[in-house]
Amino acid sequence: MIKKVFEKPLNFLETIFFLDFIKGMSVTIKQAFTKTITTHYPYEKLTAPKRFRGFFGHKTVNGLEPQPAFDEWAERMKVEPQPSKSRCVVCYLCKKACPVPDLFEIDGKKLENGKKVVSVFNMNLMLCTFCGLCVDACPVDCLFQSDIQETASFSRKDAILNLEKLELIGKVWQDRREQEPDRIWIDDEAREKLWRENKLNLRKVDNA
Amino acid sequence: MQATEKTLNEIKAKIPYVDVKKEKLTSVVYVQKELLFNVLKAIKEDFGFKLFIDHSVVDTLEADNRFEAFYILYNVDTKERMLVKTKTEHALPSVEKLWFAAKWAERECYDMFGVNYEGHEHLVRAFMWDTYSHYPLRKDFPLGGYETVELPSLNESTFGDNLSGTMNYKRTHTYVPTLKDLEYTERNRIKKKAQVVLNWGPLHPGTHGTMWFLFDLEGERIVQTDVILGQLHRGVEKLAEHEPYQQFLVYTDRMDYISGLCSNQAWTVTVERLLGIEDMVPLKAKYIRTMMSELQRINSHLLWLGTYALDLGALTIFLYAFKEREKIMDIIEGITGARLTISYTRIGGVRMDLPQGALDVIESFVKFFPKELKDWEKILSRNRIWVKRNKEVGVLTKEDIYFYGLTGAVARGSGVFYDIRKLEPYDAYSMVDFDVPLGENGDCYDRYLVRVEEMRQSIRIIEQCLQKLKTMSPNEPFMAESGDPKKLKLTLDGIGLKVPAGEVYSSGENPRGELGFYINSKGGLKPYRVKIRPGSFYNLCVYPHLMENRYIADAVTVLASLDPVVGEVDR
Amino acid sequence: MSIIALGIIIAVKVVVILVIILGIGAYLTLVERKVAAHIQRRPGPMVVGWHGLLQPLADGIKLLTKEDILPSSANPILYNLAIVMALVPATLVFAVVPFGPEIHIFGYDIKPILTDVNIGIILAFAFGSLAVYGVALSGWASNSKYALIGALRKAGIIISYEVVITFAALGPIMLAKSLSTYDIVMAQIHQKVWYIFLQPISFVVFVFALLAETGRVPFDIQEAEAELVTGFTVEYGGMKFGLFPLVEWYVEVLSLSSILTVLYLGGWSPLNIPFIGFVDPFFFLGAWSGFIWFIIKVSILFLLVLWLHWTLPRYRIDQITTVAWKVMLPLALFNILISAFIAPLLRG
Amino acid sequence: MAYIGLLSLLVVMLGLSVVLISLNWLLGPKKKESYKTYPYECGVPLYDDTAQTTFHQGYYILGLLLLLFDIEVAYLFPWAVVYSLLGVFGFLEVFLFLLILTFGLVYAWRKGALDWQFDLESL
Repeated sequence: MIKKVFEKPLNFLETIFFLDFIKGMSVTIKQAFTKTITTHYPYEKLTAPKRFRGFFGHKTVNGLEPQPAFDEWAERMKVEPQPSKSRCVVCYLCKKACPVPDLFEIDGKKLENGKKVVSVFNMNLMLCTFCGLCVDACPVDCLFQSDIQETASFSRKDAILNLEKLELIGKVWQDRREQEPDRIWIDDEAREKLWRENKLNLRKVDNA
Repeated sequence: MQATEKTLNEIKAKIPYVDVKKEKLTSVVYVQKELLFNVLKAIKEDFGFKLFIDHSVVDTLEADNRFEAFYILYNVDTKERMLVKTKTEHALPSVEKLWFAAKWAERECYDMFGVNYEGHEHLVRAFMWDTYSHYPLRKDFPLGGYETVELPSLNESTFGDNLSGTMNYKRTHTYVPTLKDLEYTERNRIKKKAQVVLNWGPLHPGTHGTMWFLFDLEGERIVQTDVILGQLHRGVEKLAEHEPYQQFLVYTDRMDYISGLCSNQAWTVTVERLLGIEDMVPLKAKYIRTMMSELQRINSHLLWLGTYALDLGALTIFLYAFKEREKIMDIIEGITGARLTISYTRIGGVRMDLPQGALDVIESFVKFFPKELKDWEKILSRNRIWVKRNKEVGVLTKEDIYFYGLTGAVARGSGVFYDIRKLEPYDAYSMVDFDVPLGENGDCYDRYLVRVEEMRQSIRIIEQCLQKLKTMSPNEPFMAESGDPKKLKLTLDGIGLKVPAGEVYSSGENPRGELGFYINSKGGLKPYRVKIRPGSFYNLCVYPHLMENRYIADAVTVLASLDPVVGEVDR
Repeated sequence: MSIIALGIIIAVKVVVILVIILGIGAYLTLVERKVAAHIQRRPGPMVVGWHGLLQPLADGIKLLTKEDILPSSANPILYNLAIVMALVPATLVFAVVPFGPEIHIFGYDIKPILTDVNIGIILAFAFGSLAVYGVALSGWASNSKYALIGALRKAGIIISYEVVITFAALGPIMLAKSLSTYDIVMAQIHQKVWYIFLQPISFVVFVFALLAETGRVPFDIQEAEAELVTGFTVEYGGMKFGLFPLVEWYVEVLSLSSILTVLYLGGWSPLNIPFIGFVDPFFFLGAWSGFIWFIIKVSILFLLVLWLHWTLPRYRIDQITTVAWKVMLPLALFNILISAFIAPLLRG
Repeated sequence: MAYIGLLSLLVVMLGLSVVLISLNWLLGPKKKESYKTYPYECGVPLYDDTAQTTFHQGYYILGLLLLLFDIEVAYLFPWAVVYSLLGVFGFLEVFLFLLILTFGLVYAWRKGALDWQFDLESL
């Protein structure tokens, strides 16, 4: 249960002929002649895994909503779902689950036929911690985190996602990665460089 | 586990004027303020509670004795933990003579609550600058602080203040320290005795974080040294009082940002113990949590090894360690979605199940990593320069460990068997077997060997978790379902999770020492007081003692072997 | 030999030395970054020019166009003098280095050595010890605690290893019976043996002294960035900050390793196998093969220094000086004793 | 006559270094900022502003040792050149010379002057 740690000191022969230096240098020379592993960032990019917690987005109404929950919530919140628009039912659950609630600014608009629709949904991502609690709280699977990570910009205004931006990210995401299997990551050849020495063949996972 | 009935009665018998109580989760000794010093001295010497864990104060806002101070002690031989409590209006006797760690804890309590300690050698503020006039952690101090200073708005210079809704930042701001304040703090912190005082300060590549050391130098020998902390102080404990239990999880991985998952696990286990639902957590969640936090431990030890070798000159080891660390980051990013600020565990389980292919990737990593570790050991472990730079440098005896409240690999380096995963097993640590490495003479070399051995033991744990997880079917539950949602609402987002009244102290074995949470809850959604027991803060307080009349070149080695992380030191 | 011809020859030799310092010196930074990168499994500079070939030029231009900051409490004259005191002695060492055998072009036979004087080795070590001024001045003049500590450390090392290097060099001089570098190489060619085989101890001592004098890794104290944040060059900016490592790491390593090849590896003599004599695969080049052999030896030494630099950790300052005085110096003295016995046995 | 080359190299190098420094001064931007010339002290106000105070006298003794052994080597160089002509007499003569000086080294060693920053009691 307890393991004593000990390393035997250098004997006389090793100190004379610098054996410890030579052993160390043999390791570095072996590494010197193996392939490099770094990805040259602007030219080669790693594709983030599907579960990556990046910028937020709103999934649009396209018939793939979690059925029992969506109608029930739309009904309870008296919200009228518009096709290819955000699924948001203005239930404020995401704002309640957030550690920093005042980054959300949510408002609904009354339509003529008495139903409601989401009009304002601002998220000030300068305050956000990207923890994903709001994504768990959303009952209709509308708010989600896409894999957009290059979010640097020149003005604080770009860090504020309004409804149009959220829907745009949602549409792009639904076409691009909605149908992907929930795999640990997509191994493009940039990631392959790092994992080559591990002799990892992730291919066979596809057909599993 | 906490002190048994028998020891409490023994204490009651020996010291009559004390009253003793064994609650559900903690065993407490109540004492009057005047007799505190003698009682603590007796408990330390006669009953063997030598190891100092933590000390802080709860602001109860009662009319007369407003502050309720508590001391957490641990008996290494009988493996028992105990709380000693006392009440006071504004002053307490300083127990700095019994434990040096109390000196820094008392500085923090003075800084945060204004509790005065008689007999304290040099009572200054721990985190704030000396000319700061308020006491932030008191209940009557507003969460946002007193916005008194007019600062240029954080809003856009082009858009001015007309951003829509919440996006406008207020123009007024709390007071920010000026250079004069820092100069006063600096002069007040150390009295110059030798030739020159060197600022080994916040912006220095050797300190790996914003720690500000003041070395009093005689040529290159350090005569005396002191530390100014607080550059990265974000008031996490104040935030904890205004956050529901699940939402506070997000702040835990920002404290020790290098081992985020272990901190998340420590917090969730503490709350689960307070709720008493530890056995409701499904087996799969326990194994996933253990495996992920062991991966995070290797990740953190790799960063330690890289920066340690970098400080001592072996630059290639830094990049080799980061090559392996990048692989672990890929695994963690694939499973949890984030690389550094991982809020993956939930109270009652984990957020998502393992994705496809995760077990294969971890298996390939676990097979390849020991070979790489053996290569690096060839470069470092028996290298005469490495041995000469680390042997007999920063020696810590067993008594030092208890006196300075050191935990983690620093304690195990001196041969003290103190590993929370073995003493108070949580999650699946009781179901996996692994060894705890112990050093002999407690110098930097032993701490290096202990941490490298810990990486190998983590590999063993991950292998066992892998075998077990392979046998579990994909649709096993990874999150606990509460019996009746009315009484206990266990959901992924954690809205409406009510916790019964009571207090608990439980801790997790972080790579940098014991990360402990003392929660004092009065029932309801939010905790009343959360004290975080950081491993790095107390490991750092031994640094001035180790630095007496040594050279600056050793300053780097000793600091890197204590491996403090500023986020956890300043909280 | 008219004055003009003499002038031209000297001018050509000075230009060759300038090319070595600025041209090859700068491109050695690229070699170092490439070798270091590949040891650490990363490609090194690839963006500027094909595989980073224009990187040294880019560095030079960047350093030249950086702002020239003078710290407030520094004394300006010493501050700028330090650079001159560091750069000039390091290059003067090249004056005594024989690059190759005597060659005949345009009817004149020229010795490829700038100053062929009979006390070449003493000149080399004299210029070597002048480097202390550059270091000490820069530390004291920039009036910052880090610079002062770094400078005094480096001065301490240079002083300790100055003594060791001169004692170690005594061995080969006793065998070669002359102080002029050209004659030492000629002696090794006559005696058909490199002095490395006769003086292994002083070769090892000389190599360690070379590493210490130029601040390469096991003795990399002056810019132990973790402790002293680039040591005595902390207050320098722009080209001045660029010159110090150029002088320290590249020009001095080249000059000391060329002294080392002259003393131990037989200047421009081809490969020597102890008992058989010389084997020269480049015999078809005639006199020019000497230059090629000299370049091969110096570059192998430089790559060895790089290889050491990127593998080993660094000693502590007090360990370095104690090793110098308590291990290297006695070894060098003992070596003088041995070579005192070997010298008479050697003929010629 | 051979020193002309050395002198010319010296002059050229002096010119080169002066040119490099002034080129840098000419080409570099010159923006005045209050704290730009503040000496580097990890970004915090200086405790004592000048570093040019007294420093440890271990460095001075190191200089003395250098002087001692450099002069010793200065004598040995000419001896090394003509050693083979002197024969046994030369060997014995220098052997005595070296012996006396190694006593000096041993004395300094025992007294601890060789350690980097010896503490005062040992003197």
